[in-house]
Amino acid sequence: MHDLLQYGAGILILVGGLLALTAAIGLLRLPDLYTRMHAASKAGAMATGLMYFSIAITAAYALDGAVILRAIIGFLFVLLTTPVSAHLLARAAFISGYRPSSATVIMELEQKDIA
Amino acid sequence: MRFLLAGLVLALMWAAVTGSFTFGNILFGGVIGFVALWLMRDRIAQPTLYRKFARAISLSGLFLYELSLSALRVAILVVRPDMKSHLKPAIIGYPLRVKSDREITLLANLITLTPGTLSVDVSNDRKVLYVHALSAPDRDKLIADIAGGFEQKIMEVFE
Amino acid sequence: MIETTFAILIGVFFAVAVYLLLSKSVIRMLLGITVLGNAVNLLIFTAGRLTRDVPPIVTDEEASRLIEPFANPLPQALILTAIVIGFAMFAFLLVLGYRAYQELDADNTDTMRLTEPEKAPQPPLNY
Amino acid sequence: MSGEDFLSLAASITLVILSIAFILTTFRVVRGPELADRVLALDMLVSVGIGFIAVIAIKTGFTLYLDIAIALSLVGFLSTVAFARYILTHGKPAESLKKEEEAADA
Amino acid sequence: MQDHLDFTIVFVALAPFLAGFVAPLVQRFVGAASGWVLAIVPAGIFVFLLGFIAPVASGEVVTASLPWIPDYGISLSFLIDGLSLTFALLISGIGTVIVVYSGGYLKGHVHQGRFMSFILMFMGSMLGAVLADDMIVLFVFWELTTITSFLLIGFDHAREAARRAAIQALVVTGGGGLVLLAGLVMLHIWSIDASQETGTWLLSDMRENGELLRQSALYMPILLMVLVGAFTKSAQFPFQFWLPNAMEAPTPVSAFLHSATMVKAGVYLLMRMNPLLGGTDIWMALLTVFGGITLLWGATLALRQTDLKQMLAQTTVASLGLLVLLVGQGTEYAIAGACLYLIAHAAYKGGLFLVAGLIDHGTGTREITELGGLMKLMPLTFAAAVLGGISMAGLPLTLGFLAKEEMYLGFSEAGGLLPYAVMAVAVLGNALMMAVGLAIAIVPFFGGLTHTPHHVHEGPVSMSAGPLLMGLVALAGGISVGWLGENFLSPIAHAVSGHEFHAHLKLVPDFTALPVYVSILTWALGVFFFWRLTEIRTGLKALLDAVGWTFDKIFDALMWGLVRGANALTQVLHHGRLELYLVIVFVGFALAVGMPMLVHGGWPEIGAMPDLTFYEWGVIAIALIGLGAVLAARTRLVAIASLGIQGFAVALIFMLFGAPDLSFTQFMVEVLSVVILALVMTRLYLDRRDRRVPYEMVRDGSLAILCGAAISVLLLTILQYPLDMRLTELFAATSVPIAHGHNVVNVILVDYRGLDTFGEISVVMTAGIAIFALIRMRGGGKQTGIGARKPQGREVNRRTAS
Amino acid sequence: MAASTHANDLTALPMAMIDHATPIDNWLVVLPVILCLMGGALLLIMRKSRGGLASFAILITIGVILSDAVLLMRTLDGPVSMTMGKWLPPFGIAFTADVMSASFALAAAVAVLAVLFYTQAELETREVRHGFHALVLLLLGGVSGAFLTGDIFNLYVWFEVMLIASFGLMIMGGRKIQLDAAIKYGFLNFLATTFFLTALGLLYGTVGTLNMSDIVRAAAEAPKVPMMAIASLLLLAFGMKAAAFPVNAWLPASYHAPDPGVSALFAGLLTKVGAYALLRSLVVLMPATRDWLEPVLVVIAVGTLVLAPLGALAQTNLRRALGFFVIGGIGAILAGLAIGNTHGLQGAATYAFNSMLVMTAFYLVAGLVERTTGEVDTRQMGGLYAANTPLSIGFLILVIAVAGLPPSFAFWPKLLLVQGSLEAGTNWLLAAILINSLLTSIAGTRLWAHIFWRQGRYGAHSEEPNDRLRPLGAARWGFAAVPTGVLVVGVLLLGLWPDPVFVAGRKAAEGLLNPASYIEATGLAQRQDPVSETQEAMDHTEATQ
Repeated sequence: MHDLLQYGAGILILVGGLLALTAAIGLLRLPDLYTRMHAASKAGAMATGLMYFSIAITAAYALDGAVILRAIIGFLFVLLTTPVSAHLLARAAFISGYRPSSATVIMELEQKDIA
Repeated sequence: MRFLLAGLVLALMWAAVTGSFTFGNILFGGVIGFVALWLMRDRIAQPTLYRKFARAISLSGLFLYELSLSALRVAILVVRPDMKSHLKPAIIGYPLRVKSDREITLLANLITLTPGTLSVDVSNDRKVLYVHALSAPDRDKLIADIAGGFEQKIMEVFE
Repeated sequence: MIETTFAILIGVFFAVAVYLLLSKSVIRMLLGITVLGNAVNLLIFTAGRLTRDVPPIVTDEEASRLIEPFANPLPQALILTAIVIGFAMFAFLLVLGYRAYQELDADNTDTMRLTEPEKAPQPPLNY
Repeated sequence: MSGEDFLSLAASITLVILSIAFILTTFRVVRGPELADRVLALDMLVSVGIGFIAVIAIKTGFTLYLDIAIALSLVGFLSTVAFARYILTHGKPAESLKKEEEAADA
Repeated sequence: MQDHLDFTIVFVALAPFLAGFVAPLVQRFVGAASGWVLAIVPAGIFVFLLGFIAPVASGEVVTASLPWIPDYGISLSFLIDGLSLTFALLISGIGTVIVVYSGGYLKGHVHQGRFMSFILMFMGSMLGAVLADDMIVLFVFWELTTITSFLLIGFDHAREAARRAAIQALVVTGGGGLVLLAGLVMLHIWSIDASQETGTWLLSDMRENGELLRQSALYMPILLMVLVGAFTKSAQFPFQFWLPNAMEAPTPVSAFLHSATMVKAGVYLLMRMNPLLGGTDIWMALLTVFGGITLLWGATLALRQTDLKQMLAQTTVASLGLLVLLVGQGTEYAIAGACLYLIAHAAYKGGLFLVAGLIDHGTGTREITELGGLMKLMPLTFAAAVLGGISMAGLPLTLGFLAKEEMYLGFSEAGGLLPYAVMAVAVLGNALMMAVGLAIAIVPFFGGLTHTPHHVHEGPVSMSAGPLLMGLVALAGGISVGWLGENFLSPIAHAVSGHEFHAHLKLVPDFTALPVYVSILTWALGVFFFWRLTEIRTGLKALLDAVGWTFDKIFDALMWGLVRGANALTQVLHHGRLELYLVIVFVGFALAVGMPMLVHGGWPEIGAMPDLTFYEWGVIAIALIGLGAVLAARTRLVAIASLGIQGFAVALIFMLFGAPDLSFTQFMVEVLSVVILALVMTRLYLDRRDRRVPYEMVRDGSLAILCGAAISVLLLTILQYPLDMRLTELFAATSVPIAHGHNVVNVILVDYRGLDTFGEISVVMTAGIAIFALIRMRGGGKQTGIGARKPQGREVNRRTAS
Repeated sequence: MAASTHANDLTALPMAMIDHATPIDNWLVVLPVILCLMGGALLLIMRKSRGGLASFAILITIGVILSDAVLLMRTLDGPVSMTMGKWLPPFGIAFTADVMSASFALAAAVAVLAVLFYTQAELETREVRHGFHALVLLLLGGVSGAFLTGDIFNLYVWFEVMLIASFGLMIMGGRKIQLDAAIKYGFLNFLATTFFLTALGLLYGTVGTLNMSDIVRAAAEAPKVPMMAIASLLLLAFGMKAAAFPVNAWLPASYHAPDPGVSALFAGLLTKVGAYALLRSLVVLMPATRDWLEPVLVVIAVGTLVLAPLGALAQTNLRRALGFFVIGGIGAILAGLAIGNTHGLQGAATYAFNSMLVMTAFYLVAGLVERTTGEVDTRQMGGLYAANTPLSIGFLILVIAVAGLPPSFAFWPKLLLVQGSLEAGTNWLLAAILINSLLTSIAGTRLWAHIFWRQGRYGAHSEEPNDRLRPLGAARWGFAAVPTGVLVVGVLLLGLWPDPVFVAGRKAAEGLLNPASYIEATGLAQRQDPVSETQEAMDHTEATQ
């Protein structure tokens, strides 16, 4: 049982690490702020979430309630805060005049709509 | 009875958070929990609470699933050598059905975490949510996805 | 020895800090102050010798004491104090730089010459 | 291979991966080009940092690290919000100041 | 009884100071009569001291001592022997006259009270200096005379000349005093070495060991230092220039300073030191040469002057030279001559100065060429002038004559060629001085009455009584030779030479001996010079104009050079460019850290490749990237963001090496720093380019590398030694059982080293106030920092800025 | 279960812990610091009424003075040490006071008291509301802490308390010139404390301990070359704080910028802490590095002594000129340090004590002069001699005091320095000390001549009376003159009756040269190897259970 949990935790952190890596790659490769934000807020948040989760798993064997609870709280916290910050940042960037890259195919929002 | 149960759960959570399962600590958590419950007794006395709770769980489940999916898609997208050709970013005006600020916020946040979408802003009249999509070949399909998925669930939770 | 690498790294930190501090620009100097603070903290940390991974936290309830190996806690306590103090100082200097920029219209220390005017008058040559 | 060994190995590998991610993100911080890009990258940097801490927590078994990670999440979030607010209120400088700087250069 | 005496004598030295404190009050209450009232103090002292004449004449040395600084071996020790008693009597006697005189001279002056205060304090300082036995007490009073004379000379402060003279006097005598201090302390150190004990500060304790001192290696430096002190004070060449300038002071001050006090202090010191330092060839050579030059210099320049006070001042220089020369001879008669001359000079010179003051007061001018025919209108003044003049000329029946006889006897007794040569110098000097004396006593009073600024009138009694009295003393001293010889000359010469001395003064000179004829020669020369006075004066004026520079001008040039040089130097050292200040600081840093190893070796050994894991390398790489980016950053935001990166890397390092608390704090601080920096600083303009020119970049870069390398190497060296882990061991062992904390770092912070945390909290709290004040206090308010007159304040600020 | 066994351990650890209650009078050692910091915090909380704040601050300062005075009395019989908390040094932080630290703390508190009275006249309401008095008390707290602590890292903390409080005071008023001054002051001083921290890190890495008494023991066995570098670094850091040549640029750049009261406070307190730290660290802690540092010290001391009065000579801004006098005083202290024998150190300690009082008084007098003339430039002043007798007397006494001439108290330390340098044969220092006195008296008397003697302002009409003078008048300014006068008279009286200070100075110097009693006070001498003894005691306890 213990081994199993450890394998699980190991796989989870590996996946999380890889997700973080891809998020970083995305951050580098994607053309503009909004697209990069997809990478950071989704893959990034997921990566962090997985890390917390694997801590919860490693603690599960010892039945360390405090740690599990805290890990879950951390996980929830990341899920709650990442979209908020991403949304705020996107909004701020747009209002301050940050144009999406020329690759954008549909463009329904104009500055005047929200000014 | 429900009141007692909730109090007990709160006491155990307190113990877990503080990391000490001694009797004194649990008792202390219980006292705090009961005080808190007593202070907000009006709000939890509603019969719909449990139904709402169940729906919230359901929403969370959907959300987690979508999140994993979206993370995976982004990951796959960015590691493709031919990323540029698969990338079709768009900003789409999504007509809102939910009304309250609370709901809009929640929806906007959830949209941000779902595959390929990211909420940018709400129009001044609170009728349109502008969404940025990573890859949106088809505008209407995207709108339909959102309307049928998260917005529906949120409306259920908040009725 | 792990410390060797860190000694060199600390040297780099110091060098960068010195270079920034000499830059005549208040903002760059502030960056230099921060880097220097980090350099000194790392220096104390390294001077107290390095131990991988093991924080000085007692986990073994039976022994009720730290069991080798463990990281040296004393430098950590010192650095903790130093970090907080350094941050307070940094915050003050930052606001000071900002106010100076507002009032003196410059970020260039070469042009801030109110206290020591460029051509200090010579005292009169009489008694 | 026992679970313990695997976990330890996975942790080490993850640390390596995270280091690479960290460096890549760093590039974005440095490259910009806009303030918003950097803020985003810094936010990501915090995320990777949290990952780092979490992995070390698993590796060493000290749960104290968990608290650090949570606190860091909080701080990272707050800083991003603060930056966003800043961009919102002082958004213009991001581009116009750059032009000023270029003008000053010329 | 002795206790009682101790207190009394110490009180004598201090009483003038007390009187000085109350003088302004007295002046306010009694007005013009203050001179008479305040004169009670010096007169009382004079009378008190008269009582010592008999015991001192009988060979007794009265000492008095009160503890002052027992821990340092310094006591308020005073000694009354022939020398100090004579000086003290002169000082207090003339002081009485001067105080009375000042009451009239400065009547109605707005600062008369202040003046009285200064002059009394000055008198006290002189009294203290001559009575002191303890070297440090002597020095304290010595410097007090410098300070009080500074105030007296600059009394007429509205005129620049007075200010200049005061500063000049202070610089010369004060500077000499400092050298003297070193000499005195060295003397004390010698006494430690000599006695193998705690040593002594008392001159009377050392007198017996003069021989030992003269053989010691310390003799030479001590001698030179003491001589510098004495020469500056007594206006010996080349320091003579300050004295004539000191004439800027009101006349009573000049009279006092130049007759019995201040300038005589140097002579006093030489006489006092004679038993200790005197008698060697070097002593004799130095004193003779400098004294002789000073004598001729002063006497010659005196002829060139037309201002009565200037003439007198220059002759004072000459007299001082003569005194120094005589002391330097060391023979019994020379010393006796010096002693007599000292008394004579004090009496007549004081009187003549007061006469000059009277003439000034009565006519409004002191130019000898503008004066004439005053005899009828100012009879008392004339009488006083004649009395002083004949004493100065050294005519028989006066003290001056006796002194001259004695000194010539001193030269002729010595035998050999050299003393005769010295005697020739003395004769010439005396003759020149005689000419001046005659000029002052005769020219203003005979001939036709000239037109003067004031309507000519005799001064009040308070003013004319003094000079008359002093002239009479000079005469009476010359007549009562027996009493004088027994009661003054013998004890004073005893004190100066250190052995018994029997006076042999006679009213009628011994016509069988050489001195009388030398005196006659002197008179003849003097009359000749007086006869040709105008020609000599014109000739000298032409000569001096041809030379073009004076010591005065040199002094000024030195002062301005000093000010200009100081200004230039300060511009170089305190240029106001922060980055250059920092360059110096970092050069210091590199030297401090690097030099010990460069000089003493001890380079660290760099072992094998360090066994870092890959991710540790990664973290280090991140730190380096961050640092590089901070350096390369061309915009503020990049710089700030890069700063965040290196901070994160540091936090990660802390985490990897077992310091979670640190790591956490570092993360927090780093994020906060970056956020605040970005929020506050994005408004600031960060120049794209570094403002440094390439040369500066190279300089700063190499300095930075040096600093970094030095600290690396030093750290490596330190890391080669094992670290004493006692403290850590104890923390590890006791944290849980006694301090009840599992996180040892926290336990250290709050328990073992709780006080640090206390201070740290204070810092944060204070920083809060400071930042708040910084942000909230903008402009407005007072601008000068002096709390008032705002509009002009701004002006001041701008001035400082431009 | 755990608790019971641990209770036994408490009694088994006499070697590392205090086994008896700290005597009440030992609390005196920390009392000044505690009073100041608590007072500062309280002042922050109640920043409403103006008079109330000042009175409270004054009350606290009087309390500090009293406790310092009693402490000084106690230390005359030997150093006093006390440990905060239950851990004996070197594990806990000890406050250890000897004669030098106690007398310095006393002088600092007296200077602060004078300034508090003086600033009553000068302060604006907004300065009071922005925490002026709290900052002053915190500054005093930092200074007292620095003087009294016996732990070198703790010393660093107090340095920082002092520094940040001085930052706050420096910008109090918010004038442009203050901001400029604060930039220079801030960066250079913060660098100095950072260097101190660097040296501390290296020192810990070498000797493994932080308690000063313990360092004395450990430093004797420590490797020589690193200790030299550490000592050099400490010299640099403290030299910067003390404004020693050539790293003293911050002082003339900043001291004339803030209000005169604040300048006075800085002049009295700040540099002396640096000087104290130099004396403590280089003489007591690392005597072995003396050979290495001595030539450097001589050069620094000579440079400081000679260049400082030249700087004063070159200034037209009164308080800036005074800044150079402060530096000159530091030169004297450094000379004593470089001389290094009993008389030299006695002179250095006594001079520092003297300089605290004299320089505070001098800046206060300068403030009154500025207030009376309405100018800061000496060329625009003039005519004060006729107009204001007390001010003239005060200024003159202080000129004499900075020049080190009798009868001012400053003469005595100069005398000691002269004797010390003659005994040690350091002729360069002797010459520099004398030249310093001469140049300082030139600069001082020139200031005096220009400000006081000259009738009018510099220029064509300098012989005409200055019509811009305003009498100190207004009651509050008259009141401000009182503490200044008291300070001046105090300096003079000390000069006339210096024996007590000589005794204190001698004990300070002996304590510096022979720290045995200092070490004994902390109890370290008796406990050779506290760790193993503690360990044995614990093992013993466990074995018996």
